Amino acid sequence: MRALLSDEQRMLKEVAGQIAGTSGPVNPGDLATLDRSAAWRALAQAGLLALRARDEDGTPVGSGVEVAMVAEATGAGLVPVPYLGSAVMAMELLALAGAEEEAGELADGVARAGVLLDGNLEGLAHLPGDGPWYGWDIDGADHALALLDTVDGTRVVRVPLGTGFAGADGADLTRVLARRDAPIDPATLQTVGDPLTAEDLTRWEALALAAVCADTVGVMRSAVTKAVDYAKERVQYGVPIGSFQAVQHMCAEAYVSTEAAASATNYAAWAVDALDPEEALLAARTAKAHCAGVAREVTETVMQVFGGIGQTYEHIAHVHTRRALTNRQVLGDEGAQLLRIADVRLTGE
Amino acid sequence: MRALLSDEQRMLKEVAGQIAGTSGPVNPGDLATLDRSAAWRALAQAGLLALRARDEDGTPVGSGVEVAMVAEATGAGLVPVPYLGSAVMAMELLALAGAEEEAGELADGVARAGVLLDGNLEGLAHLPGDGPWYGWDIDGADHALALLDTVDGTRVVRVPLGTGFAGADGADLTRVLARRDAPIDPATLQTVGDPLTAEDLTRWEALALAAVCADTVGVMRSAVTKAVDYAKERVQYGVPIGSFQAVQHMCAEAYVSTEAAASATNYAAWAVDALDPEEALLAARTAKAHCAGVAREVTETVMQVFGGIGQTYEHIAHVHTRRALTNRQVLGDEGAQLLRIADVRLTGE
Amino acid sequence: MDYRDTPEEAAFRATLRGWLTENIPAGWDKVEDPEAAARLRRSWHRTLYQAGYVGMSWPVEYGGRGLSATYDAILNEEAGNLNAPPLPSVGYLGRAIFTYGSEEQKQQFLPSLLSGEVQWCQGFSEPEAGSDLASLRTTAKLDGDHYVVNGQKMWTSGGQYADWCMLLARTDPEVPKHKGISCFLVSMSEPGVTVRPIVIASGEAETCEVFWDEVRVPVAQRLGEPGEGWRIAMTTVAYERGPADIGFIATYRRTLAKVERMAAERGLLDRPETRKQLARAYVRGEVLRLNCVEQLAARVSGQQPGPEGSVAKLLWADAEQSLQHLAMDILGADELTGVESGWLSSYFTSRPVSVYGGSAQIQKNIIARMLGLPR
Amino acid sequence: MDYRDTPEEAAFRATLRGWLTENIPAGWDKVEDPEAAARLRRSWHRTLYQAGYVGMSWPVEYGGRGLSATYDAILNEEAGNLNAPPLPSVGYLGRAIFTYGSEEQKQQFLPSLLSGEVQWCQGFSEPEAGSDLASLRTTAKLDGDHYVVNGQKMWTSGGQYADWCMLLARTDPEVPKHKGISCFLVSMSEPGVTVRPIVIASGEAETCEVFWDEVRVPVAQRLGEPGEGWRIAMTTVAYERGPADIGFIATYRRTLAKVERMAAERGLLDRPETRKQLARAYVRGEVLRLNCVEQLAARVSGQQPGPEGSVAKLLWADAEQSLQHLAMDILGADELTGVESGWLSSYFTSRPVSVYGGSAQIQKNIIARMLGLPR
Repeated sequence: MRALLSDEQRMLKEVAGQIAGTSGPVNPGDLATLDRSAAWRALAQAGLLALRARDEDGTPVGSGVEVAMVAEATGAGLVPVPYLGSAVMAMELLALAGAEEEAGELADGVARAGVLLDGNLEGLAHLPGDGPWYGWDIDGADHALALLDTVDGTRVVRVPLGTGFAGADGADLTRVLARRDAPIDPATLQTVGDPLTAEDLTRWEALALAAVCADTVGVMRSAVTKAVDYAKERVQYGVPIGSFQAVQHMCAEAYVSTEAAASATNYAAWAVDALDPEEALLAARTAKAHCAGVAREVTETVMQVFGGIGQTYEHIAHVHTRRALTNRQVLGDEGAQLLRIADVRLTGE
Repeated sequence: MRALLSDEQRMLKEVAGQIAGTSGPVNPGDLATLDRSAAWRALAQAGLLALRARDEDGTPVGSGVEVAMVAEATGAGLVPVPYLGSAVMAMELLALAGAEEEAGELADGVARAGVLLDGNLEGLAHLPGDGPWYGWDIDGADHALALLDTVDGTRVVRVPLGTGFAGADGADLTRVLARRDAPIDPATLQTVGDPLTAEDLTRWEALALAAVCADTVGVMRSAVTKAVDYAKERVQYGVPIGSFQAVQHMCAEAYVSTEAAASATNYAAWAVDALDPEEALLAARTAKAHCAGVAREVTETVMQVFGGIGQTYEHIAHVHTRRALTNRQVLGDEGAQLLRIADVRLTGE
Repeated sequence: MDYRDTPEEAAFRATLRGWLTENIPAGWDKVEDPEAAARLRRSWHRTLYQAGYVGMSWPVEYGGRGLSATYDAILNEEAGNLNAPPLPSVGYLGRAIFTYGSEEQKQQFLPSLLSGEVQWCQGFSEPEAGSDLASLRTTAKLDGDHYVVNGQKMWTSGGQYADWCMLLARTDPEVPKHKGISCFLVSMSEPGVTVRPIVIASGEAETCEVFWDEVRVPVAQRLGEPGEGWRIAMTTVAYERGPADIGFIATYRRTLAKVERMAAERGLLDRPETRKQLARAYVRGEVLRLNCVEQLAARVSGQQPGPEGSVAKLLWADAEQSLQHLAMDILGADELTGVESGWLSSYFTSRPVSVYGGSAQIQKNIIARMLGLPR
Repeated sequence: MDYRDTPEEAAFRATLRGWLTENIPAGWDKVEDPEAAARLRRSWHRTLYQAGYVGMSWPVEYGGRGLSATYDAILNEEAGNLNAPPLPSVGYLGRAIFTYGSEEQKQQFLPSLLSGEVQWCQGFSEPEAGSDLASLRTTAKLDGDHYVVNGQKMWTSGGQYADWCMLLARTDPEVPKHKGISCFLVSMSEPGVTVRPIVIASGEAETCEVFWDEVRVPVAQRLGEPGEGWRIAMTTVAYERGPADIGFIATYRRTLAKVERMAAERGLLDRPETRKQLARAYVRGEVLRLNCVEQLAARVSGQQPGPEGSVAKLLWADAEQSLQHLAMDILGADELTGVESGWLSSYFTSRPVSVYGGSAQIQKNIIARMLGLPR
């Protein structure tokens, strides 16, 4: 029992932190000018987009732990690139489907894919069915992956984003979102790789949830750090506001919620590849329930510590809040996770 | 629009406060030695048990506002006499049923009655039906009042407490509670007065809820006052603990919750006699939902401010908590009230 | 104790309601252009003034009607119920001017303030002086019969549409910080005044920064004595509007009704949890309303506004923010995908409620003082 | 990173589980008489000791097995899972003695501490020195080769059943308060020691007051140097047991299972709200467990216990108190009428979790220091 990163993992974390730390916005205005391609290339060159590629014996190159470290780093940096959408969620779908060639393109960063989510952003789109659908985290992608029920079983399909989708004015300023209301004709969809088993889908969901949690932990950790730094510097009544016990306790509570989220997420990330799929999914839902439960509160506390300035558009605080609020919803909020956890725990007793 | 006490009401409040202030326990140990009959006689002599008696034209001698003032005072004093059970709830049942003689005995304080509540303490027992039942706030009473469905309609009945009831070890150390599991034979029950209308029952519930709320406000207000006083005196780290912002804010939050409860309760108490029964009941449920929602939190905060000493049996803090927790449940907790409020507000839209 | 209108109040309410129904400008809340919206607010002020609905509780000698604050509360309630444009806020400024102003100042400023001919803003906060207002750095240096003002103000609501500003500036840097501040009445069209809108997190321009660069203000436009600025500011803040005074409660009810409708449209009304959440939101609104009603009664009976106002401010922030949380939980993704974009904006607008007018922390400090807890 | 047992750990766990199944005294949790319960705890300590399960992480030279803290954690977890009696707590006392004690003291006290022959209590807090421990007033005055102790200690858990006490007393009133405190090892059977149980709000005697009246303590029983008492106390407190070290997590799981059963018996499992509440309680327990597991890993890898422990303590208090609130909400009146009386008692017992070992406020202060926020 050693819930500690190995030396290799620590190195990877450092690399991811370095890239992410210089690739995100310092102020919201930077989002208009940032070189997103450079950030993507840097992630690709460091091999961070290839973590879920499979080696010869079918083992992922990097485990859920490595994925979570990179996701936490890109979350902390508010990096506006589709690491979750393309390198984790789409990549894992392709890898599970055995679509080596397509997976390889994503791993190299030469192609990108998003994922198609249902109208409440709660799950991967399962076609055919009624919309609306959202292409989520699709920056630079010309298609999003979804599932299609076929006579052969559940298949991964490419849904072209070029037609029938309209850009959506999403809350999250760091991810690209598009909406489709019109029905999708299954005949127009291109299937990729082999059908997925129920176990594949469970494993995929565990990984996707763990990655969203890790991104959220990053968003919260860096937000709390910024608030704490501000509280040390900002002087009111002749003293730094961080010397007021009320501000100290606000920061401490946000810190506790965030560190607890990190503990649950680390385990969920480890569980993805180490435990049975059902156990891994329970760990992931547990982490997501906690992360979703605290994400709004923590980022609101951060805005509150920043006082008036933290309520302005020019300040970075709301970019954290917006990403945290969206992460909260993606793949199911606290209530959705709790109901599924209850199904596991309370049924069969 | 004048949400202010009249001069007469202020005088009554003062009288009630004086009696209650000297009739309750300073320490839990006092509960074994207090002269409860003296307190009861003092309330009777001041006319405070007769507020819900009716004058010649059928109007209550005192409105819900006067009842709430006395209930708040006895709650604040943790006075261990059945003001709510006998002088409010039982009294009002008798008055509504037109049982003048029986009501007169309660008003004079020469007799006492409790009320029979259902097994979850959520409502007045409606017989016949399955138990268990609780005789609640029955100190000195040989019977409790309940409702019985008869061919003439809903009647008030006396349920003798002498047989079939066992003393219950209730959380609230200031009220007497007895439980009955055995069925009650309707033939053994003595009906009192005339049948009650649906409107009577609604009005009764509004009054009973407002009185429980007022008692709770009293329990909370005096608890917060004691905690604030302690915070001014208790020195740690060379300063009074009340100079720590964390303690200040705990006290402030408890104060805000309590004052808000008082505002809602004052209106509910006024509404009992001034508005239509349905409106009065909505006001009462609103007050109870808030009071029940904050009672536990406020009294817990008070115990927390008292630190270690506030966790001991010898200290008065838990007597507040126990009465507040029980009030929270009696006639329905927050959840129960909210569901009924939702029925009123969301149905018919 | 009576929560009902007196016959006079009821008559006033009935007349008012009829008048509002006739006079609320149709479609005012669909106006998106900020300039047009500002013109509309100005014209709404004049319309109200002509009907006698502005400054009702001001003394008659200053153009008011000498009515009790109850009438202002009724106005706010009915205007909120009938979804009128926001009511002009003249009370706190007027009070400062008729309490501290010279006879000339009263003559010059009060009538046009009341009538809405002249629109005002308030230059108090600064980037480095938010909750700690007394540490403000904007200076006003005496130069003959003028003061020369330099500095930067922040959170100056309505600064971009105001004609005049009630400004706090430091006139004496040598004395303790509360004692060196004076108050000025300054035209916003003076050379050297630059206004820049502040866009808040929702993406909307809600307030302004104002830069003061060598702005010359005649000595006659100082309000009160030199160094009296802090006292004037505190009087003003004490009369700053609580939730009742801005029709918040009526607005809250309307918003709650919208949330209830959204829950119904989404088929959530058969979920006991949602029913409870909606009922709890109703209870929060009622509790706030009833607390405000009691405070109003106390004020009408002659009590000065005191720290009890902090209770209402905390209940207000809690009610507003909880309602926005509830809306977000009911809307789910629709609030985050732009499908129901107004709600995300309302959510962000609800956040500073616990910062404006003294943060929630400061309100709790005030209550702690009132409870006699030591500093 | 691996959350699974190593092969050695797995083997240890399997052996332990078998041993516990054999050795847990049947019906121990039905024993109501406090004296009998104390005898049972003492005999349980000896049983564990004989099997080598006490002081496993102590250095071998002091009678331990030199194992990593992981083994203590496994012991706590399994003991909790199998509902064993509480494990004896010797770690913090032992650490103080083998860090600060003389060779004679180590020889005299460590073996009987480990074996459970001698039961200890801790005389730190006082009525006027709770969270502010350094202001303690109990004095120890040097009189020849003895110290004479006078004062009153409070919250001395197990005081009524202890043989010896690790006592803090002021030996020098002239120096700053942290520097004038010394630590003593004192027999509870000395003349002048009086123990009075403290009944907590639940109605149960959980802890004690101890009165010290002219108690004579040989100088040789002072632990460490004069004035070193504060340092010793802080070492002890740093090793004070967190939620993981007392099998809390396993106990929490058992309690949650009971609450789930009660909800099922009451037919509440078809209510989505109840299902969510129960799942949330599960999540709270898991989050706490996983936080503790990470801390354990950090400790095993050589890090000293630090302020991160405050995170677990806050999560602990929150989990425990929320679970008791949930039980109360599910039980409704049954908790308040004595029908399910154990739960009201558990509720009151859960309250001081946020007071013991430094209140929630103090834990937050510690975290604020760790974050570098200024005093």
